Amino acid sequence: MKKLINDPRAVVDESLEGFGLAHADILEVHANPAFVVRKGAPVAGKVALVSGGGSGHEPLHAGFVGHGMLDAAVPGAVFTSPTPDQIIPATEAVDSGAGVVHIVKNYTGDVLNFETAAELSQAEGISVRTVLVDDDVAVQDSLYTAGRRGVGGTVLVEKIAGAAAVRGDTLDAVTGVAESVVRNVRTMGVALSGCTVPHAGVPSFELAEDEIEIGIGIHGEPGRHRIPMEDADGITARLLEPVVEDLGIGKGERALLFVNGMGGTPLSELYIVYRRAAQLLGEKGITVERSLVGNYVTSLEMQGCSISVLRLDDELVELWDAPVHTAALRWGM
Amino acid sequence: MKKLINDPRAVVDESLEGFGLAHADILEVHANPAFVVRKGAPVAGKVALVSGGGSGHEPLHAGFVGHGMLDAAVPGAVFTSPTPDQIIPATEAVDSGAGVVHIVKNYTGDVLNFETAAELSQAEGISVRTVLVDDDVAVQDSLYTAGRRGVGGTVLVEKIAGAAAVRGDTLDAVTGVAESVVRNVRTMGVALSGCTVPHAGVPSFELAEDEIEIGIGIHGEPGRHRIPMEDADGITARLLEPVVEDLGIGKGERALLFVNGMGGTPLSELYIVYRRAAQLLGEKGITVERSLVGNYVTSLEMQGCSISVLRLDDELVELWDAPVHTAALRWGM
Amino acid sequence: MTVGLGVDWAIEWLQLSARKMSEHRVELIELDRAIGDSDHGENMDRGFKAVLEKIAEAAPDTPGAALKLAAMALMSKVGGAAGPLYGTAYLRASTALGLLEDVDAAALAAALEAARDGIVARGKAEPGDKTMVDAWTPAVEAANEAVALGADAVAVLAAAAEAAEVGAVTTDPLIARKGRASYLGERSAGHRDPGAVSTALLLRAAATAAGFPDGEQA
Amino acid sequence: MTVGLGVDWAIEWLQLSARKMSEHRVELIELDRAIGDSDHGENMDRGFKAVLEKIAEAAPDTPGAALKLAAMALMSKVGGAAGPLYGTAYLRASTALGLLEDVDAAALAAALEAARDGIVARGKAEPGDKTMVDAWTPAVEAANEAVALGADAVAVLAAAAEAAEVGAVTTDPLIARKGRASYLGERSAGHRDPGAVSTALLLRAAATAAGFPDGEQA
Ligand SMILES: Nc1ncnc2c1ncn2[C@@H]1O[C@H](COP(=O)(O)OP(=O)(O)O)[C@@H](O)[C@H]1O
Ligand SMILES: Nc1ncnc2c1ncn2[C@@H]1O[C@H](COP(=O)(O)OP(=O)(O)O)[C@@H](O)[C@H]1O
Ligand SMILES: [Mg+2]
Ligand SMILES: [Mg+2]
Ligand SMILES: [Mg+2]
Ligand SMILES: [Mg+2]
Repeated sequence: MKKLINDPRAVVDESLEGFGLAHADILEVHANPAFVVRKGAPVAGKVALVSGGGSGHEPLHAGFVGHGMLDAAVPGAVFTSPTPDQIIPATEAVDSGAGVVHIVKNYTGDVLNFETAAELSQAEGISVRTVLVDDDVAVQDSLYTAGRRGVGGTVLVEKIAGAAAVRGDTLDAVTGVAESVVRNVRTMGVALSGCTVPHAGVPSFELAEDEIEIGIGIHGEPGRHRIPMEDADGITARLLEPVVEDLGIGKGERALLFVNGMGGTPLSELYIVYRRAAQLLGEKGITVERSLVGNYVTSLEMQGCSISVLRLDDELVELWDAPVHTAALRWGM
Repeated sequence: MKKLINDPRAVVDESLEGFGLAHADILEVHANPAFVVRKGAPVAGKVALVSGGGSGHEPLHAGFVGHGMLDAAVPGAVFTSPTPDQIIPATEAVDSGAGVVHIVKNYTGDVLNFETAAELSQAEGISVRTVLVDDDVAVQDSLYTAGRRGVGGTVLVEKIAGAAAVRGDTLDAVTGVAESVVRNVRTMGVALSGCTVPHAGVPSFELAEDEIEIGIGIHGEPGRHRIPMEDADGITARLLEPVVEDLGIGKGERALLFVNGMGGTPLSELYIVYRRAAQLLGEKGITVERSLVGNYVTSLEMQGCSISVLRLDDELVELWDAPVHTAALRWGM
Repeated sequence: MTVGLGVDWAIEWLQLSARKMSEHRVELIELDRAIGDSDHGENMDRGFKAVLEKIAEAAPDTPGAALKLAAMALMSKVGGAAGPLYGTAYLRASTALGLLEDVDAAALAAALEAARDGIVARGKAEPGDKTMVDAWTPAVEAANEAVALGADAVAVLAAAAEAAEVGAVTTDPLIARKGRASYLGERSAGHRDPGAVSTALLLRAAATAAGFPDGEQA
Repeated sequence: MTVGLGVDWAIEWLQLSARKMSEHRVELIELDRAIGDSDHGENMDRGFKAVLEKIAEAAPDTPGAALKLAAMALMSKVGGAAGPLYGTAYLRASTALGLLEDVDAAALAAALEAARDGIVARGKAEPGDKTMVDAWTPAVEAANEAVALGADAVAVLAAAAEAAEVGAVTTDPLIARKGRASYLGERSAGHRDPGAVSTALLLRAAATAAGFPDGEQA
């Protein structure tokens, strides 16, 4: 697997350095420990949002740092959650006194590291709330397991909660908005190929020319099951149906439809998936009012996609439409 | 090669249909013949911009239709330039009487088809100017050859000329701005892998685990030469040096640095390339004032990137910064 | 009784062309993959399928009318470099034939020459640039020679097809100076030009449609 | 004269741990690739390299201080699930050892138990969930048994290491209910848990550092 990198162990740092150079107008990159903070942080009186997780999912999370979304992002090593000694200074750097929301994808590593960081930050006098994102319907939820993963829906949580913070919501209110997005979004993904972690050098899994993995996460881990290759319309139905069913969305309701690329799939193919997903939702009497199509929560160069559906109401639409200015998502300003 | 498609011959139409559904707020997709037109076209009094070319380079060109950039885009079959019977109605749909600029990447097919379309549109009373983009320094320019290809720089031409049209420039003035961008931008690309045209089903070229192609275009065609794999910093220097030299940009000058992904390369790697390119320009005393990093002019799922440098002056900066609202590039509104 | 080739020949030629483009689709894609962008076979197949539809819609009544129909279909469905070039070729040939109902040897050779000149006018390629011109030019020369020797229309087409086939082969060692293959520079040598091959196939179809025995068919 | 294990043992243990993590880096990555995300070996290697640096910076003067140093380095450099879990384990063990300069069999067993309890408190995994707990739990049990049988500190560590190694093997058929492997459901069966393997390696290093002969080293 060829990669446009230098030293496999320098991938995250060098990439962040380039990211910081390219987006110096809106953010600053700190090294040792690594974290990214928006320009002008802390924003007086505003609740701050911090997210983070393993690298390899770019533009998540650093690409969403800026006005109207995250105040800081904390990137770990590739596919490895960041550590408290990164999360704590990021939290401190953005707290204006109004408190900080940690948006955490539900993985054991992320949960544990953010837990420690939150505890220690609280001890330093910062009010921290944690919102766990667990939108992946491929994983059966149960008290006895690690629970569902946080995947594509995370972007929607970050955008909408970020807008609530700009609106002036209190710490509890921003947390509540984020939680309501989590409750109303579901996702499912498919891989046509594995991906190669730079330090590993071999693909996370191998698929034959006629196989695909259904129900993958975003760390190159294998999915729930492997099935023979199907056409785009068939795959779309396989992803969308469990999402719709689990969300319990139906006739007369409004939705945001998000087709997310895993990194190595051409945009044109994502639109083929979007087309069918929009048709299927239409057939169910669900109105697609907003859409997002592109590579937002990736697994390095994996080929495949995920489909997320977010149930909308007037408030969520308003917060979604609110201005945002980050490296990867921008409108209204 | 697995792809998220249905019928290989329906790829362009189905993808466009999904694209139209996802971006119905800003554009309309016409079928048979296929072309994409911004909402509200023709815009009274404004010079219109039309571009087009083979599909497979998404988001180019349809992703750049909207306020401040293209008025229409004309997608051909994958890697095949569109035909006059698509270009002509697109041209007619956007002409407000102020005239139309055709932005054409310099390939024999594109040139010939746009030539015919321009001639026939002129005959119908529409003033058409054609701007050829030929920014690829990998190809030796000569009177006796097809000349240089149009590649990544095309996005910059479309953005900046689009802003000039919004500013109210005349047909000749918009043409002049587009031509000045063409004069001031150079590009060079590298492939780490080939790409697979849906109807062909096999990769355009095969590279060994330790080989890369230097000087590729954007149609999966092989490049100028094949060299052993190098690290990102080495590859960056190989792409950037001929760009800088050919452009003749040097100490004290200002630049926009554009690192473009070919479709299958993770964003994180593009930033590693950006980092080195920015460092090298800095060492030469060139100030990088604006940047663009992402997958904008792609070759399906090819792994690799191109580097473009645009020489900036105050006017180009102002036009670059002007508001734009398209599916793939958006700011200021 | 007619002495030359009529509209039936022209229609038969176009139908056979469509069949040949479909049969050789993969071969032409492969040739284009080596030094171009893997689409020539797909483009030609799509274009001639459109020609068939046009003919089915409105049966032309002269060879010239048939070629004009083909020209319009090719221009609007092929795209790429080949679309406008073949479109122009068929259009110029159609104009050269005018309203003739029977095409004799001389008229045929003149039409082929007009087609070639159209391609050169649009594409600016010279012989040796490794393009379809390297098939068309010997074809035109062979046709003119055959006419000078008193050949009939069928023999003119046979001579043109034969020469085009040889011409296509001669593109193998050339370094491309026009079209997409030119970007490869010296790396284009050692490959056959796809457009020259499709030209040879189309001219062979013309001879076969006129009744000349086709090796590939037999 | 001391009767137990002192700070030299603790430092030797951590240094040997770093060597083992580096030597088994690829193996641990491979195990994690099968049912996780290919990073466990990389994480542990990076973490213990940081432990080495910490030790070089400020030499600890008790076993408890050495383990605390290790805990802080692991927490801040490993990340993922393993970082906080091992961090907590080493921290709890350090607390259990307090300011002891010499660690006897009973103190060692108590420290191991504190470590295991810390992991369970943070990660909520039970034995049989296919995690490092499946190596720690038999290790703690074996250590306690050895103490009850009057074993010395070295023998306690040897018993713990042996039991952890067996424990790691027993994860093979299990279906994961915690950690990343749980997402695979039944597909996680038939693979060994990487965290259980790293636990066995670390406990083996503890025994080796204490002078117990190591099969792998010999
Ligand atoms: N300038 C030119 N003059 C004559 N023929 C040309 C020229 N450029 C390209 N061709 C012909 O077109 C063929 C390629 O056609 P095709 O693959 O359909 O278009 P594209 O190159 O746009 O993909 C080449 O093999 C060559 O024979
Ligand atoms: N809840 C848990 N309790 C105990 N151990 C766990 C738990 N979750 C994961 N582990 C251990 O962590 C190991 C994985 O560590 P590592 O790969 O470094 O982190 P990650 O899973 O975040 O990539 C697993 O093999 C398992 O032994
Ligand atoms: Mg991990
Ligand atoms: Mg083409
Ligand atoms: Mg071609
Ligand atoms: Mg792991």
